[in-house]
Amino acid sequence: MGYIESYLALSAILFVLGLYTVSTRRNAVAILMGVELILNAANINFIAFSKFVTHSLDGHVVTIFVVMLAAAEAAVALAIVLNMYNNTGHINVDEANSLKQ
Amino acid sequence: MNLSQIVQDLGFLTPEILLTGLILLAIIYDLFLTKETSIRTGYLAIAGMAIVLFSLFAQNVEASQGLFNQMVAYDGYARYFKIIITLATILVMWMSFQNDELKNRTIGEYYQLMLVLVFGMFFLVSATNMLSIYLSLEIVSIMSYLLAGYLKENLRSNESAIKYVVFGGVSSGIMLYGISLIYGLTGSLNIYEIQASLAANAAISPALLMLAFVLVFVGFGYKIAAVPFHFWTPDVYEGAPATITAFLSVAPKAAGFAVLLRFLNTTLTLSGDPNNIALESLSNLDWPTLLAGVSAITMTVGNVVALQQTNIKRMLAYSSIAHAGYMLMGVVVMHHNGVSAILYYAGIYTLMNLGAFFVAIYIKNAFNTETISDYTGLGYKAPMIGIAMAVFMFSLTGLPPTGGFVAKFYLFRGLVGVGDTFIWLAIVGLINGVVSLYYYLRVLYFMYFKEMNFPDVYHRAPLQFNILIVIIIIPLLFGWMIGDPLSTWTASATSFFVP
Amino acid sequence: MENHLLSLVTFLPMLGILAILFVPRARVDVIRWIAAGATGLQLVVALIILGAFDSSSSGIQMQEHAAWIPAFNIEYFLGIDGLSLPMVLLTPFLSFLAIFTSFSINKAEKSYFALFLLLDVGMMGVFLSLDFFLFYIFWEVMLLPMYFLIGIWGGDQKEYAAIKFFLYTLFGSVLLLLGMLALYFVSEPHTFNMLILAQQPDIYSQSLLLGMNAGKVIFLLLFVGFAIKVPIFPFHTWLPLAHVQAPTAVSVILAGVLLKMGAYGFLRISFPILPHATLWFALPMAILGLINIVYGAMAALAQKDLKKMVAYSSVNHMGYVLIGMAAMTSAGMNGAVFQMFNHGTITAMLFMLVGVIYDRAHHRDIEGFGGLATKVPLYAGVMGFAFFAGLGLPGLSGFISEALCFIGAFPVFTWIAIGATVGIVLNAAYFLWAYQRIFFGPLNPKYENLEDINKRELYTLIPLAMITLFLGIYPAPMLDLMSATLNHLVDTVNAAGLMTGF
Amino acid sequence: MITVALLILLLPLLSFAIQIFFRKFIESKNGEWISIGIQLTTLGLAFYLFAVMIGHYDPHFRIEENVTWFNLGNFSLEMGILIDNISVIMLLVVALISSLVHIYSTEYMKGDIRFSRYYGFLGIFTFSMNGIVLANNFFMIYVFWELVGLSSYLLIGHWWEKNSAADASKKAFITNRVGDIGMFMGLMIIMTVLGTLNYQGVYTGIASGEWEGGIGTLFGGANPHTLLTWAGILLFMGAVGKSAQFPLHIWLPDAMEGPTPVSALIHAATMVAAGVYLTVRIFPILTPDAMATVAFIGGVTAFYAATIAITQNDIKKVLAYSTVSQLGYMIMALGTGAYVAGFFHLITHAMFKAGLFLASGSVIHAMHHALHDIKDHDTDAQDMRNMGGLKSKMPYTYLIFIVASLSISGIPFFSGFLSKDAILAGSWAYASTAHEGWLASMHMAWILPFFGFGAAVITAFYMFRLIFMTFFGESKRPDIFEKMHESPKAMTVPLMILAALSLFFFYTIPSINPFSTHGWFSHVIENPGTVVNFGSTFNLEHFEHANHEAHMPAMILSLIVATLGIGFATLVYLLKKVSAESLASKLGVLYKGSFNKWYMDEFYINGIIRPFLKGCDAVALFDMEYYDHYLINGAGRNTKKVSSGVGVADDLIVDGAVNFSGYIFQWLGWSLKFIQTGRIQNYLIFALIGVVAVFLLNAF
Amino acid sequence: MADLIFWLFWGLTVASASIVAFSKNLIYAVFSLLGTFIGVAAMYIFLNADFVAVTQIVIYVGGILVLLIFGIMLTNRITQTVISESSFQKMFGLTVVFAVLIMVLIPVLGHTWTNGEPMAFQETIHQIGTLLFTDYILLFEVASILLLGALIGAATLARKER
Repeated sequence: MGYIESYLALSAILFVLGLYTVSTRRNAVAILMGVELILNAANINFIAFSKFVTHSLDGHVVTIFVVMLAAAEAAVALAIVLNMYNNTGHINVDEANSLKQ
Repeated sequence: MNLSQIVQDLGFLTPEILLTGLILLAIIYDLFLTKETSIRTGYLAIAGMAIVLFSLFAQNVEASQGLFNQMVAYDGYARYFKIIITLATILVMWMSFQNDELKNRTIGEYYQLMLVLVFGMFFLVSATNMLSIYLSLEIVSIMSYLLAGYLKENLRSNESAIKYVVFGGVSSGIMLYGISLIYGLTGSLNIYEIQASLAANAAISPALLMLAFVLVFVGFGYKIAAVPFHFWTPDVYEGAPATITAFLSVAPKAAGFAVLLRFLNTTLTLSGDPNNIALESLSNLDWPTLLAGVSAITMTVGNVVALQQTNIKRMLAYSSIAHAGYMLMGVVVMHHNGVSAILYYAGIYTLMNLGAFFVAIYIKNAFNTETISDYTGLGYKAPMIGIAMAVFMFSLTGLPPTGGFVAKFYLFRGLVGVGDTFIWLAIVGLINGVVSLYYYLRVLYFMYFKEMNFPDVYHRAPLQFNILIVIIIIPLLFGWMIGDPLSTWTASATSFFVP
Repeated sequence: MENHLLSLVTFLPMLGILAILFVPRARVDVIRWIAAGATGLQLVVALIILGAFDSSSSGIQMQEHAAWIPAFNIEYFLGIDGLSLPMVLLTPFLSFLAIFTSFSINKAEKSYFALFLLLDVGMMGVFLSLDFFLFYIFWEVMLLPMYFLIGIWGGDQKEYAAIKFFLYTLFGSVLLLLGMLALYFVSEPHTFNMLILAQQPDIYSQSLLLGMNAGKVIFLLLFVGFAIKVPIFPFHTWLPLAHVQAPTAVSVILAGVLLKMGAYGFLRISFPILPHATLWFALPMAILGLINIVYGAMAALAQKDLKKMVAYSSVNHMGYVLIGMAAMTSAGMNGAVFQMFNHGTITAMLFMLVGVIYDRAHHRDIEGFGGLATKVPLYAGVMGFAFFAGLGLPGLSGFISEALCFIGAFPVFTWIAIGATVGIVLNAAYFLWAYQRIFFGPLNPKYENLEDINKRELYTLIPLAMITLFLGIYPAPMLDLMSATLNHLVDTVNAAGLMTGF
Repeated sequence: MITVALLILLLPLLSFAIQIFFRKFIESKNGEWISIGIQLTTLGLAFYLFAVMIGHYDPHFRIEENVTWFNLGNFSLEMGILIDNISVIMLLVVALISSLVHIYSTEYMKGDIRFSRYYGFLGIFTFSMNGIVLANNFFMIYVFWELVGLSSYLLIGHWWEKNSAADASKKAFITNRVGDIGMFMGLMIIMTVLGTLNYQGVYTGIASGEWEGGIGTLFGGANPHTLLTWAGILLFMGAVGKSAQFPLHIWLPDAMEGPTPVSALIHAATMVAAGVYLTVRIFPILTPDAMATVAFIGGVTAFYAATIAITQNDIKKVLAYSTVSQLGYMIMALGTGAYVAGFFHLITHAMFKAGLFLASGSVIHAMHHALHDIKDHDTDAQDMRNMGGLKSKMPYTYLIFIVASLSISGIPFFSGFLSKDAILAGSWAYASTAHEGWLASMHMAWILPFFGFGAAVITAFYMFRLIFMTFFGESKRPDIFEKMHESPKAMTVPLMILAALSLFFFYTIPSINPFSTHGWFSHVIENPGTVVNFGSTFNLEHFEHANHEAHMPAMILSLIVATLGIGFATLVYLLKKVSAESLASKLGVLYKGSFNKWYMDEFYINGIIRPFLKGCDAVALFDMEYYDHYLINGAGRNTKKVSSGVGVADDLIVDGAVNFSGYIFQWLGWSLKFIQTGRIQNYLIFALIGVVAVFLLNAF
Repeated sequence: MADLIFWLFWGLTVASASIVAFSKNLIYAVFSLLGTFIGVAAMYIFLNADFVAVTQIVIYVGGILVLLIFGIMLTNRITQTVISESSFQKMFGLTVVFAVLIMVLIPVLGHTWTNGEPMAFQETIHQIGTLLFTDYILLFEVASILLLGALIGAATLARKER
């Protein structure tokens, strides 16, 4: 717990797991989960840097904003997903490919 | 940051405050309207935006300011983009009255969301803090998702929204990760302090710096639709309500360029003062070359794929990617000329791209087709539409005597002006111009050459639409001829706030 | 003396366009006569300019200056000298006649005449601008109407021809743009003003661009841009197509005026501004001129389509211009510009005449006629006149300019000039062979009822023929107008060569 | 004087204008007399000039007037009129023959559908010919040179419905242009070196040494003497074309497709002599090498054409080849230095050859009418094999034929004797004294007298062959014979005038000795010698001396050969002691070669023109089908294949444009299109790949 | 001891995040996300960020996660086995993502980040509150507009057309 690298490594792992989730999951909600992972990874970075590098609370404030934004984004995204479900009966993003050349 | 300071700074935010008031007013006013009368929110929004525009013009930007602990800047640069955005908004709102897709539904929220989107862009173009950049970028994105999916019973609109939200969410997440690295590297979120720290600390490994920069650039790149972050563009543009597509292809893109340019020229330069005529990039981060590559690939991909398109909206989507590539040419020169060229291009591009979209929307409404090959003979059936389309196509190609030419000319002038380094990019750009000619002309080919028959009765577009088109065409065609006010204006609009 | 004659002569057709826009489509007659009136007035103004022109001065006259885009030192700058004057006379003259030729256009007349007048503005502007930026704008402006004129009113392959013309020329102008910007940035102070640019030839020959001599690089960039318009082999393949597919009047303008713009560009921009590079490129240019002459003539000889033959004859004739101007002698230079003018009138006649027969027979296959001279003697006579003018018969203007080009080139590019004399024979061969196949021999029974040339057509041809004849007998009036300017140009270029020991 | 000259020059042009622009009016009102009147006026004026000239009786009589044509500052061209003995005599000849032809044509061309045009073209011809004669510089002569080419073109093609006439006119013009190229090159050399083209200016320029100084870097600083040789030969090329010298003689026999009066005027008496006239004008600047070339070409032509004339059956063709041969004589004379003789022969030949042609025209006219009467449209009215015994039917014509033939054969008391004899003497003298020029250095100078005398034999032979076949013996076509009758007065009177002018004393006055060459002519025309005073030069005194020596032997020899020729013709064609057919079969290849004009036309057509046209086709094909199609329109795309599938218009635009922007772009776009799968997660992965790639490229 | 607890939470976070990423069953994934959020909150506590940790629990677990679960419930019939949906382009994704991991880890871990002693624990709520209402007041207010807009938008999309 005394080393920043442990946090950074964790955040990096969460980051790529999030990326993996968004790029392989079919289900729209699952993809949103991946996005949350990415945001969490970034947040860990901010807090870790606050403690180890900058010694200021700016990182904390950023994290709070991000959490709030994540909530807003999740709400909007879910509204869109539900809308899609109403129209198609599924929320599999990879099947939403009528728009292509 | 005490109360008196807050109150004083608020004085510089008149347009934003007016806009906030307008948003609230629109929400409240809409409560009293029915489905049939909800269009009045739109009138209110346009009227309000006109007032905002007026207040923007009334701003005195002689002395630039950093507001709220340098969260946002108050300067001529930001004001220029705010004006462009406001104008684009007014035009798009006006066109929205004509868009059949939006008929017979509750429309109040459409305008409310657009106003919030504008609000986000206002902050985006003036943001000078990584957090405010991220926050305003998110406002713009979230409102864009909502507007793209506004036709909720329309599958294509849904699809477009969901793709947008996924791509946008991930991109901004990646950007946030990049911002966190920069925060760690420099200990600050303020772009001026970041610059000072980076410039002072040349020991940072280029790889780490590049990583942070690339991750941040994902967010910007997605906003301006630069390759390889452009994939969402055609799909979203095709599915979204046409007026929103037009809006998205113009205003957020301009805002994206505004913030990108401010970020690059402030944070990643040695001097940190973008008001300098010529800048130098950080010694351990060669971002101009990177962006030059992105620019070349972006315009080439945009043009080459546009060659293949049969749907007008998709074609314009790819063309807008290509135009992002052109505008990036102005970024890489790191010179006053490049900046003013981008400003100029943003202005002209707004006009010509909106014009092209509006004509396409009108044709969709009146003739129910978005396929280019169905435009056969339209030039004769509806002469006004045909001429307008011809002007926009020529302008997008960059041919004199349209504004598109002058805009492009300034870009190339900037590029050639800094010596030999980016001549290759200029040549790529010029060749791309020739390639693009083909698909733009294809539209005219179908409208005029394919078949020639005069109808007994012309198709006449409604007066309101004609006025709108003329308002766009006149400055596009003649604006630059008489003293070129835009160039004078852009030259003066390159005053950045620096602490 | 600040008057606005030049602006007037440039933008007069614009008034015509405005007037036409307010005339209902059905009133075709009114539209036609407005167009004729606009170009006619333009011609009158051009003649007034001719009257006010001082031919003894080699400088720019009747200058019109106005700051335009001060941020980039771009000016609205018009002026005229002995180089542009012949073109300024030629343009409204051919436009005026071409309007009458266009009376046979029978679809979308309103747009046709409006576009035609726009084309006129563009051409005039090119010949009068002295600011490179302005020049470029006009250069491009004329592209757009041309694209539509070919694409809408052209022949069977009109779309192909139109887009090919457009892409070809755009490719050229893109390089032109690059060259222009390079000039702008190399010059000190940065300017597009051609006169100021021309005052600093040493800067270009001494600075580097892309690791090469800036002057040569810029010259090459401009060269391709102009060469496509001339057209110089190997950039010529748009020409046969565009000329053949375009409606008659447009072919007249294409061959009569547009082709001159390339050569004019060389003389107005490349030569005075980049004299060192010009001397360096003179030999290649002369060689290309020779290729143009021989290649164009050979291709013309093989054509089955009359209009195509005339089109290739333009390739051939512009070769003389090239040789003449590359030689950088007084005779050659004057001959080249004179040839530009003469080719304008002669080739206009040729295209009009081809149009006449096409209107009646609905084909242009040379072999498909035969013996027409018996049936349409007047037409045969006028055609004969034009053909002989084209093959450079003494007494007609083309001869003098060709001879001057040769005489001018001979001391400098002796062997090239000798090689090019083959063109004299080949010219005669393709024109006379075609003439024989069309007009001589037994009458093709298909054309028992062919109508002879009508009055309108004849009256558009007569002025051209008169000028051809007059200048063939007494070329001095035209040569006097331009010799001062052109001699000065020759001296300037050669002086630059002397200083660097060329 | 100058005014008179200008009038002579311009009046025929007026005639042209009247005939062309007032055609309708004229054709209904005997308008040809306007032209004839004008022509007679010029004849009068020419006589006036002649009188003035004779009044001066000065070999150096000379009036010149110059105006600047145009001036470019440091380059100018002038136009001017030069009146000297040569031009005055030429003017008179032209005016005289032109007048006679004008009159003759009133009958010959009666009822022609393009009657007034015919007179108009005669007018423009006379104008151009006068221009050549009056020009005082090489540029101007070149201008009118081409203009006579034009009028020749127009007149040969007078009956353009006949393909052969149309072909012949084109051939004449183009062949002439080939010669003109050379002339133009010579002109350019002189202009470049001396800066002037005025005859006198050129002569003095060369004489004063300006020539050596003016060469500068031309041809890398050429040797002045060589360059002058080339300049001379190149200028002479013009004469080769116009005077139908070997190898450009091929057009003249074909030119007989034109109306016969035209053949008489243009293709016998005047225009073809313009080449000789030009050689006269360039005579002073010819170096010995150039003179040898001129002489050799003339000699070859004289002999070569004569050999062809033997076997021709078309009456006009015989005369045409005879003309070529006689022109060769003149050229040879000038080349050998026999300046006066050459020019003299020009004049005498003009008279008797015009007489011969017009007389043959009279025969043809009669034949034509006779054939017309019996409604025979297939028989060739010009074929001598259809004639015979005509002397009883056409006595005047016959008489004139005899006179002119004697003259051309070089029989004493006739003009031809005087001039031809002088030429032969000149060639003899040249051969015996020549030390300069390549003929001499190759010891080939004697070939010239051989050609000369050889051609003389043959000339006498074929002329009398012609007479015997036409006027003697039995008629081969009695049906026509019955209908034949003498031509009207308008035709016979000019004939008689010309016949009279073939007598010697018109030229020897004041002397009336038929063997003397010392008349007014040889007084006013004198050999100018050379102005070349560097390198090896032509020695006038030396030549005159040898000429004097050779005079007697040459005269005797020429008499002998003429008699031989006539005698042999009598044997074969009049007395039929020797069968012409068996002679032909015995000679075999030679006969066939001669009959087929030594296959010159075939050589040109198959050896040069056809391959060249193939080359042109190849160029055109290359230009559009290969160069444009593949290189310009883009890489390897088969237009035809596509156009059969897709609609033509769409194909063309897609094809054209995309071909241009290139197959590559198309392919690129097509493949990039597949990246746009419509699946957002594909996009994300691609974007990530992009990020990694960008990072890798830039960070390391 | 603290280290052990730290690494336990560290492991929990990674493991649950892996389940989110790799699990075939969507319900498992959602509930593992809970573990991840809690693990991250624990990390915040280790990093002396008490307020943020609480926020994380309240908003993420109480808000966002519930929202996500609702999302899944609403869009799938419980009986439906499709919930255990599969993913696609796994190998492709894995390869690329692994490359990204390397790309991030090597420079980030290669850098010397520490800047003196780590900040000692202090109570942060007060300071954060001050910051939010002074330096960050503008963004705070702007965020409120964002929330307002998101609210309107989400409601518009979700509700039935009136």
